[in-house]
Amino acid sequence: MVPMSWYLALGAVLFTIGAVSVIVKRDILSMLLAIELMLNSVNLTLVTFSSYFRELSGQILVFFVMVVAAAEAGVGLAIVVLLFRNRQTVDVDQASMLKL
Amino acid sequence: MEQLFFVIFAGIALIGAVNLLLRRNPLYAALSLLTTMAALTGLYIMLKAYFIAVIQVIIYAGAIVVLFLFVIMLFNIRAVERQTDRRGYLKWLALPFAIILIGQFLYIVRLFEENPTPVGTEIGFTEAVGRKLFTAYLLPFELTSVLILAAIIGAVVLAQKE
Amino acid sequence: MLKLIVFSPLVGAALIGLGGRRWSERIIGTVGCATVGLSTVLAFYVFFARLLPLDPEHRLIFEPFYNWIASGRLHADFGFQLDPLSGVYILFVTFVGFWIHVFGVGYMHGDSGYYRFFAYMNLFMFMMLLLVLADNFLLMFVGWEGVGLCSYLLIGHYFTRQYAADAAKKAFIVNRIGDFGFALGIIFIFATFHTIRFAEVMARAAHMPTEALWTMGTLTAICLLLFVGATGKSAQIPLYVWLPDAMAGPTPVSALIHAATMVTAGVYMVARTSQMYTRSLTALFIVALVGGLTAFFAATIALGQDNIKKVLAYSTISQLGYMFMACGAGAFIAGIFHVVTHAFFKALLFLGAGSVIIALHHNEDMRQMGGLKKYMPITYKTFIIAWLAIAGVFPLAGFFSKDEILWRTANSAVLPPGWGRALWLLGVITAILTAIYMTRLVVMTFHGEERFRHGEAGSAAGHHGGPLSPQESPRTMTIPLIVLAVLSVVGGWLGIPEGFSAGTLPNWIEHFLHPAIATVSEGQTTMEPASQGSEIGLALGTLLLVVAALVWAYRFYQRQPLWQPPSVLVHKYWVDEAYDRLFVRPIRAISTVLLWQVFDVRIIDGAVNGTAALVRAGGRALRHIQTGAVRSYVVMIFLGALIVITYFMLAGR
Amino acid sequence: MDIALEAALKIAVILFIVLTFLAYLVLFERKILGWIQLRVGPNRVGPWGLLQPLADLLKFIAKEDVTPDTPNRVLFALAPALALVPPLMALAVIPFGSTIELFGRKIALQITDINVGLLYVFALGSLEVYGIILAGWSSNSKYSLLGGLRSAAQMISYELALTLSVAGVLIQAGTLSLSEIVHVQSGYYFGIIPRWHVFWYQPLGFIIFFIAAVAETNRVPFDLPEAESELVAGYHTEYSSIKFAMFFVGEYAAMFVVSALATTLFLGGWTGPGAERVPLLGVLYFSLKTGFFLFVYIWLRGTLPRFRYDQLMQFGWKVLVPMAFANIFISSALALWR
Repeated sequence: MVPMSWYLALGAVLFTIGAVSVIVKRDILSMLLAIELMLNSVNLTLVTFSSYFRELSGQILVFFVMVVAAAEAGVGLAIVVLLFRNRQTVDVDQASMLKL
Repeated sequence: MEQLFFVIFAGIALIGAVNLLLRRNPLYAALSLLTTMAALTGLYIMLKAYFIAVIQVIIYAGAIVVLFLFVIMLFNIRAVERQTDRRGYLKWLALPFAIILIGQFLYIVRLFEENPTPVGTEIGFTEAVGRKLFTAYLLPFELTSVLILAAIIGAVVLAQKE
Repeated sequence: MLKLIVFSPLVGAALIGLGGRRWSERIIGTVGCATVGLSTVLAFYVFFARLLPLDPEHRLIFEPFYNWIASGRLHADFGFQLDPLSGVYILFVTFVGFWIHVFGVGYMHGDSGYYRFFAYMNLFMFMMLLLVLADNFLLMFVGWEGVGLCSYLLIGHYFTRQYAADAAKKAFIVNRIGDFGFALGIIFIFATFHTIRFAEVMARAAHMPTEALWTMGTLTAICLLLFVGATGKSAQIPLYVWLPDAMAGPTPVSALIHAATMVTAGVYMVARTSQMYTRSLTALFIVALVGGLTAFFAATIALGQDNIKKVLAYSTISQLGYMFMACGAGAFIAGIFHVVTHAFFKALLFLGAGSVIIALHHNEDMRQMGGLKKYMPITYKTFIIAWLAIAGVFPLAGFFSKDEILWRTANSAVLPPGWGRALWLLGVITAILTAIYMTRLVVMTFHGEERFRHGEAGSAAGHHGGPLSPQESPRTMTIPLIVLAVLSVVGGWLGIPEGFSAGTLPNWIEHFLHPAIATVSEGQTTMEPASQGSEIGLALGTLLLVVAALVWAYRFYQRQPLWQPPSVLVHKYWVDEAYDRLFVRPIRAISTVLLWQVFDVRIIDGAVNGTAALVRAGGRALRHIQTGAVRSYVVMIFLGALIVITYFMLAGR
Repeated sequence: MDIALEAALKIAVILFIVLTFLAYLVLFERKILGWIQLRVGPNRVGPWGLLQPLADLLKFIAKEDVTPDTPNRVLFALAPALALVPPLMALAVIPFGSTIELFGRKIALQITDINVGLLYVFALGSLEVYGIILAGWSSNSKYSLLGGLRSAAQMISYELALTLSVAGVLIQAGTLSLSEIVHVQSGYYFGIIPRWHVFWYQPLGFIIFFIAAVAETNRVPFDLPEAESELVAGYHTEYSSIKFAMFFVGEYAAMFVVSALATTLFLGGWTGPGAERVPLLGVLYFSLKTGFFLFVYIWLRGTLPRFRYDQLMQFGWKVLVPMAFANIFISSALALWR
């Protein structure tokens, strides 16, 4: 029998790694991937709670998270394509024209 | 037995995640993420969330990561050069942040140590998920379909050539 | 099965509406007629094969479709209900509707809005069937509003002409007033009975006590509110003003919507809720009074009109008045009977008028007609039948239904003493007036001097230039005329009063509708039931008067076809002008000064602009945080998340 | 442990039979293509060329395994395995026949009957693309890369139509378990017409499914990823020897799985007259139906020219996907109506 806290701890560690990656990475693709990792770790936590507390809502939320992730990936990649086409780079620091 | 499986899957997931963090080339980052996702699928099956497990493969592995790979390969995107980083100081902020975050999480996780409830049996079956999704969560479900539609249109408008 | 009856025209409407723009007239006409025809066939099948074999006292078929609204105690199904009342309605609605569609194929030939016309006509059939087959008030209200919408769209068919667009708006707005009453009535019903299903409401209403004259109980309030709706849709005083203007639409529309079907929806509704009306003597009296007055007033106005369709429009209002008078007298069945016969001969009159109008290239002015009988023999002959039918000549349809109404009114047990006789007298005078104005119409149109060749300035015929030679209409138009003419003859035989045949022939429609309609029960009656002999006597008397009026009017108008009645009739008692002064102008003034210049400009715009100014100032202050670098945003989000988590950790302890 | 042993045995038997079958499918294809082109086809190795598959196998093993100058050797080696494994794994849920009795125990002719069987197959199908896309990338050749990318785009596009076309069947059957979907289709209407989904309410779904399946397996007329004339064979240009064989077998295994799936979903699986009673008769029916689809595959290859790339995408997104949606609407309406 696997204790529930193991799953939760794994989710926490994965989330932290994802979060650190978002800060550290400079290319927008890797940042998006890291965000996906964070979402995945949240999914793991949700499924864990759902299973251990016998409450289906957690899995429904996972479903919604996946939908949002798919939408995010679609729009995000479209932006990447646009960025790359215009500036031949995926470095987010190069895309800072929207400031004051 | 079950704990062994957990350790194996968790190990793979962690290796994938760390690899994602360390790799500079986005292609390898994507493949690392794929590894983590595969391991998570195994964990979902252990948690008896079969529907989620299958959906995980179809949506994440089958669609999202493929899309990433596609973009990376199509534009032949390489790693960003090292020397142009004007905001290197941000990197050093990440470490204390991570330590604080992990500390907070582990503190919270400890709250759940005392009550290890058994895993539910038939909870993750497709029919149960579908029933709940189309009754209690019908409105959010319909709203996600609107969201997806908006995302599709947005993506097409953004990426199309003039 | 009921589903198919209702939805078949909708499918037609959808097909024509979506694809009709590119189709030929032949395809559009075929689709439009075929879908309505399918409804007709199915309606007859359901009526004769499903409804009639049932036990007479339990002729009731429910067909739920799906659960439409479930909100608290309010349950409204999208469900259909077929009982004798709705059965009679679907029969003549689909049948007359089908033949008018066929007529429309010829009438609308060459019109640029051909597909629009058929799409809306089919949509109208759908809504009308929904109205009569609905099993609850709310769904009926959907149909009620739906037919109103279609009426609006079709009156405005020639929307490029200002008067048609105005007429459409007028019909819509006047109907809104009535619908407001109807909607309030439904809310009252729900508040009183906690349900809006007909069957349950009527069952519960049947247990309520009768409310005496001039007492204002719940049922009286509901009935009066519903009747407000009926006055709007069925063009009764004071809301009748829209119907004459509605003649701006194509003539098949006038025939179908503004004569045969939609305008009788009010009568249907009153009959449908007869269980409530019979328990409110006040409401019954008001219904009868309004009906009788409307019948008389409209008949007088009809005397002074020169537009052929306007005459028919006022005639329709007048006949509708008859129906309401019958309902108010507690003779709902007689009212429904008149609805059916009226649908036949009034549709026939309108279609005949349409045939004439087409032959004269859309000239509707009777002063420029005359002598058409030798050019249009079929139209003329069928028109003569309709003329005699509406005048109430034995043995045509109008005779039986009209005399049933008059006799029942005279012997009404629910009207205050003496009022039954008074209304009867009004009805007889109206019958005489009807005979006179219809004779005037026939003579001015078909007899006498041929005035259409003058092509006077201002007439619609003017743009054709050369002299006119009217021709008989094509077969798609004459066949519906013939069919309806036959029905105008035999339609009345459904309800031959038992007094006529001394009980050998049953009054079929009376027996058939009886279970579905509440009758005035014992204990409410204040008068002895009249003898059957008196019915024959009254009928004969009326018939004599009517025939005399016909003969006199025929002679009179042969000599002076262009005789002008007093100008008060020509100007319709100046009712439109009075409404304009009393309601339209004050409302416009208040809207302009108070609502627009003060409320909208000062308060609403001020609030909006003030908010915008506030936000702009805030944005100016905050925009320095924005660096444009995504990664610094990430760090900020991260920081915020840490703070939030810490807060919850501390708060959760 | 008993169950595990039974499962292991079943896996071994089914893998053996299917792989042998696939080897002969290649021969079969060459023969039929030969006949279509008025040739004899392979006839040198063994009687009627029956030993040709064996010879091919030996050739594949004996050839030199060339690895090009690749950015990543691991991925290069991994790609063929990724192409082969998913279709073989998908065999696990396909019901090959009715339950038979052997050594006194009931054995279902299906490795495992999981209740998300159909989703499982689609999940594996969505992984199929990795083998090809990674092969294209790690070959370090523009032809391979283009082939891989074309393939990725094509498979994602047609996977949508494929999945949507099956939704109608799901609405009607009300289950995702493949064995139950087969059971739903047993029996007859009017005593003569089988209750297969292809006849009852899903003919459109069936047509969409089959077209999308052909595209999904990269076969003619949708074989753009491996177009010889433009791409020098596409994503497997740089592969040789046993790695190439794995791609090769993977493609045929995918064909087999898709045909088996079409049989199960639309043609009633192993059902047929007497299949419930006579042991292994169901397997025969299943093989015949699946064989029919495989024959159609080959027939198409011998008959049709290749699509142009823009035509392919147009057809997928503007014809198949809308039709699949229409099919879902129709199926839902029918389900509501009944």
